[in-house]
Amino acid sequence: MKQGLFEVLKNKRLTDSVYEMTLAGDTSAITAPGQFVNIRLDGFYLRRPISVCDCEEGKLTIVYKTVGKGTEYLAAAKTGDKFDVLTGLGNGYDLALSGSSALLIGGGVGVPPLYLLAKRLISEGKSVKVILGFNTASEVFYEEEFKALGASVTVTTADGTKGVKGFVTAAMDCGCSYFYTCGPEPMLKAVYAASKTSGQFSFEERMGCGFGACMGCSCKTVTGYKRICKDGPVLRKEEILWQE
Amino acid sequence: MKQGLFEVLKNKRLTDSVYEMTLAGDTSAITAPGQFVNIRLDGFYLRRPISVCDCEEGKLTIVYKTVGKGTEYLAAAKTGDKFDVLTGLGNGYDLALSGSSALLIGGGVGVPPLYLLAKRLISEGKSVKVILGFNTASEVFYEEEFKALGASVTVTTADGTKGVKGFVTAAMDCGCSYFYTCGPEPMLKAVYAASKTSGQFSFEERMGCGFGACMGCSCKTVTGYKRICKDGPVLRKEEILWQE
Amino acid sequence: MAGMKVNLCSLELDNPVIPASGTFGFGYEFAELYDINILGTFSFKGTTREPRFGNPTPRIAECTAGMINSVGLQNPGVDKVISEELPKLQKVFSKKVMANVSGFSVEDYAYTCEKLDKCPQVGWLEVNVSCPNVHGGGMSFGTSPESAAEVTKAVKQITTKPVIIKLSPNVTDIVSIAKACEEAGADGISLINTLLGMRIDLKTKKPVIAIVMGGFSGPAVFPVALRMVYQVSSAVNVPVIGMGGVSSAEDVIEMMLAGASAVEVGAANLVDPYACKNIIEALPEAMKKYGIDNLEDIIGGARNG
Amino acid sequence: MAGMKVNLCSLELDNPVIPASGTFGFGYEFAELYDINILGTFSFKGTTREPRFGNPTPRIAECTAGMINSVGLQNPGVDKVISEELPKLQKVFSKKVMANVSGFSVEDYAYTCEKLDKCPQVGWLEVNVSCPNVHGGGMSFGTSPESAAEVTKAVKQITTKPVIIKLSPNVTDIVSIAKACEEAGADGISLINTLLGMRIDLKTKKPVIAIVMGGFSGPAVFPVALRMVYQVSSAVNVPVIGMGGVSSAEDVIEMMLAGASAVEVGAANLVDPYACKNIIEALPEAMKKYGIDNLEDIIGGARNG
Ligand SMILES: Cc1cc2nc3c(=O)[nH]c(=O)nc-3n(C[C@H](O)[C@H](O)[C@H](O)COP(=O)(O)OP(=O)(O)OC[C@H]3O[C@@H](n4cnc5c(N)ncnc54)[C@H](O)[C@@H]3O)c2cc1C
Ligand SMILES: Cc1cc2nc3c(=O)[nH]c(=O)nc-3n(C[C@H](O)[C@H](O)[C@H](O)COP(=O)(O)OP(=O)(O)OC[C@H]3O[C@@H](n4cnc5c(N)ncnc54)[C@H](O)[C@@H]3O)c2cc1C
Ligand SMILES: Cc1cc2nc3c(=O)[nH]c(=O)nc-3n(C[C@H](O)[C@H](O)[C@H](O)COP(=O)(O)O)c2cc1C
Ligand SMILES: Cc1cc2nc3c(=O)[nH]c(=O)nc-3n(C[C@H](O)[C@H](O)[C@H](O)COP(=O)(O)O)c2cc1C
Ligand code: FES
Ligand code: FES
Repeated sequence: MKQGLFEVLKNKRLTDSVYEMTLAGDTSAITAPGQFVNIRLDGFYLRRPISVCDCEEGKLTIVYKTVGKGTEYLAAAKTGDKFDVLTGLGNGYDLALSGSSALLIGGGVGVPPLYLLAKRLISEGKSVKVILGFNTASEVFYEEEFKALGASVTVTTADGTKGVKGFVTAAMDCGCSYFYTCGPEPMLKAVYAASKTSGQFSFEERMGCGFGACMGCSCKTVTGYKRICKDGPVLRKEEILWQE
Repeated sequence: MKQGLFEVLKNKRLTDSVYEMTLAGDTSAITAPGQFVNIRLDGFYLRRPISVCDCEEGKLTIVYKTVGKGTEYLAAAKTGDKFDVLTGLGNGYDLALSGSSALLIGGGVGVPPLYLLAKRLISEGKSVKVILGFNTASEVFYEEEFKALGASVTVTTADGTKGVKGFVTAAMDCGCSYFYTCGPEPMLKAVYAASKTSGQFSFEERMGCGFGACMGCSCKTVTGYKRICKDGPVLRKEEILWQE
Repeated sequence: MAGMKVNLCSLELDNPVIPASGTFGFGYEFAELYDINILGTFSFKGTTREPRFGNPTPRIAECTAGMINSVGLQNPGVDKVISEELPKLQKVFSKKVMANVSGFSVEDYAYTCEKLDKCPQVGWLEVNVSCPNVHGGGMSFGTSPESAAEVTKAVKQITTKPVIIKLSPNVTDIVSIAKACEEAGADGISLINTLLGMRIDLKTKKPVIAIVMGGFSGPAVFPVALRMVYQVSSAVNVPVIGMGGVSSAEDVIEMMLAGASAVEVGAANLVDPYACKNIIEALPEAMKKYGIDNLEDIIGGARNG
Repeated sequence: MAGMKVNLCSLELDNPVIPASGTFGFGYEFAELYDINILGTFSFKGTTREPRFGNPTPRIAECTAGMINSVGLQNPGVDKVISEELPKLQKVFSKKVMANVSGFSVEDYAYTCEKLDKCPQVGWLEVNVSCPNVHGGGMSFGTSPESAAEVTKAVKQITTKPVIIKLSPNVTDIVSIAKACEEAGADGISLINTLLGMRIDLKTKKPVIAIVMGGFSGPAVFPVALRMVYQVSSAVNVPVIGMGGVSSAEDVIEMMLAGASAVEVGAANLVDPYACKNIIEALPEAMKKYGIDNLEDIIGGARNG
């Protein structure tokens, strides 16, 4: 983990409520796709956790949806604005387990962390298939970006306005050796139920600190209690214990 | 009283810790010298009351000293910054009672409201003498500004580094028909004791609202309870009841 | 604004927004700025049997997201309130007003309420039991179920108007106090009054407030207020008026979801004299955003299920 | 930093800054960021007899200038704390640590404290009496002078280490509880624990926190905490540790002027992992600004005169 000041290079609207922000700063603590950053916003007490979507030396990209006052504040940021950001949070996805062909399944703003994951897997010479699930055509983002990496992309929309009609599970049968997923909890549960291979899931939880100090984000797993922020957000399929 | 958005035109340092800020906005509610404005600052719960130092249509000048976090925040304001300001607060000085020659006695940041007062009295053809009291030479401000209005100015400094050595009372014997004063409470008490004519005093008190709603700033006077923010800040000599 | 109407002890309010006692004077300062008839109603400055100057100044201290006041119930006394303030108010406010009453003995409360009961302008009596009981060792009436109930009973005996008991949050068990008031006949419960707080001036190294401590309110206290509104409204059958840090239409909705039938706005009026007007005007949009057709439908909504 | 040393129950601290229990884990997360030996000491995560997972999530809600947590004392249990956490801690922290202990019966407290008493790393026992008493109807031990005193006595019997009782602010009369603890042998009083608070999510219309209510802390509670520190330190002769919203060197000074001999920093660590380091580094400058040579000299300074 590192604390650093990041400067907004770009804050671009991708869809009605989804924005892509590029930030300049020290990214040396970011070691794996699926990790997240925790952003301090003026006037808000708690930081906002957002997944790393892309990252290179000195440059970080996040993609976020406006769902409340904090993300609305982020959306109003302009080039040159500065944010206090904690980087290198969470375990991230383990690429070593992927085998030769990985299926990446993202729903809504669960899509962003899969971008850096796809990039890394492809750079390791692995074949990557991506399912991007949205409610409707106007909400789709990053389809072209994934294609540009060399991934094979399937878009699903719940209302059928684009790509395959239905949920991500409608497109999951692809013969991959392993999967990685991120998205809303109902989607994760459906993927869990539909999956035939092993895989990794990224979870969300309301966080106090985001770096393992407060026990605000704990969950029970097969291998004991885990903090989503530090021992997660990524859990292996075999570890997961669904609640209630 | 009016609420309005004011834009900073200028924020100039006058001495080590005293600043002059010019603001553009609707000044129509400001009716008398000695009134004050109440400024909302981002991140501070209560507004900050500051006297009107000068005022013309659409333009307001305040002079303030940095004594805490709020005034430090003000000092950091830049041209173009905007503040939510309540204007037209307080009764202000009553010019009608001045007679032909008025003595204006200001101490430290009690000086600013006397500037607009001097301007108005002079424009009414009255003779104006001004005593400006400070601790030391480096703290003196607005001497030239008062002279430019046509007032006769005496500066006093406690340490004698400029003008008359001593407190404002050392220079009070001037044969004027009436006086107006503003400054720290010990100075006001000294002026009260030394004064031979009638006059008006401007008081400070910690304020909740600044416009008469909360009773946070009440004081006892000969004529009953008064709210410094609404029935004051200016009290006539005859009304004053010193506490403890 | 049909969807904003709420019922408060059998009287209908056009909307649930009520300026809180002590932060709205007798309404005139605000009537200069906007037509205060847009308010649900308002609770006037805490009134006592005798005139009171209140505490020495400084009476105000700033806090993070709030303020402390130690005004100490400055008011002209019930007789002048009736003979001077209410007639003046009549000219700018045509709705029923909420009379906020304080006292230092049970007799004080009954005396003051009996006089205000006779004023046709008064719609509700809001009885503030946060004051020290001078005959009961100085602890506030609101800190024990027994003394709170005693005040309630005394006031209920002399009035036919709805009696709303306003509780202090500085207690271990707010629910038992609210229930005692309900059993004693209270028609409603108002909460919270201010939390006891303090600040020290680092420059003088002395308390900012002349009498050392004072009442802390503003957005900082909202989570405590919301919790107490939730607890009390879950435990009593009379309406609860929620307050404590309310500053936006969203806060009003949150208070109502917690169980408030109406919502008072205090300190916010002091830092923004248009606060209540802005909240009322923002409510329809906020209701739409959160899919609310009628505010009355959401009262206590966070409880179900 | 000679001027920053303070004495806490006969043990000297290099400075009065102590990360508060539950916000600093067992120190490792922070030791990765800075040398935690710069701290006065720290209070480790509330430890109980048995391991505890704590409450279901969500356990965190944001508030204006603060947060609510309902972690529910998640900890590996006293045996694992001793066998695993303390040895690990030894590697990064060479000072005495403050052991924060919770329990659900008097026996729990005594059992856990007895075990921790034997650890040479432990300098003080900070006994958190905010937990519900499962044998006493579920009200927290900290809500009555009797039950708080009972816990104090039981713990004092089995330890020679200084026993600091940590009080809940959710009470009518904090002073009587603190005095009862002092009479029962407490060597110090820590306050405040969190205020009971609540938030509701307007989108789901349900409480944010899974168990509905939780502990509210952060800058918003500072004036309440300061008031209680002032009241309690004026009434007892043992040292008081002040906490609640402390986030800056100025806050530390204000707490000490109110009567705190040392100051804990809680939620601030979560939003800024360097909070305590920054506070300690800012103290000399702040002391200079306010003309303070020795922090010990200002303890309770707001009281005199
Ligand atoms: C590990 C992790 C990675 C995330 N990555 C992304 C991402 O890449 N893109 C994206 O759009 N969103 C992401 N989220 C969700 C994002 O954190 C929330 O949408 C955001 O915090 C909402 O803030 P707000 O102020 O707009 O909403 P509000 O509802 O006003 O926030 C109130 C409080 O609730 C918290 N909160 C609200 N929703 C969530 C949530 N879903 N998860 C955790 N805390 C929440 C906020 O952080 C804040 O403390 C991620 C969450 C986690 C835990
Ligand atoms: C009617 C009136 C006119 C004033 N005119 C001027 C002026 O022209 N120039 C000038 O420099 N100062 C003036 N002051 C004083 C000015 O309001 C304070 O210096 C300022 O509020 C300090 O704010 P702060 O945040 O820097 O200090 P802090 O000490 O951090 O402020 C904390 C709180 O105390 C209040 N406070 C602190 N000092 C005073 C004070 N002396 N009077 C009232 N409230 C105070 C603040 O408003 C705030 O609520 C005037 C005060 C009043 C009441
Ligand atoms: C300056 C001031 C004066 C107050 N006077 C009274 C009063 O006379 N009677 C009363 O019942 N409550 C009084 N209160 C308490 C408020 O009515 C309200 O209960 C409390 O401030 C919480 O609301 P808020 O957080 O919105 O301010 C006063 C509050 C303030 C800030
Ligand atoms: C996430 C969290 C967990 C806490 N856990 C404990 C605990 O285990 N034991 C305890 O005595 N206090 C616990 N507390 C209370 C703090 O130690 C402290 O008393 C309180 O938060 C007030 O300080 P603050 O406003 O600086 O946070 C916890 C607080 C937080 C925020
Ligand atoms: S959010 Fe604090 S431990 Fe995970
Ligand atoms: S400050 Fe509110 S009445 Fe004067």
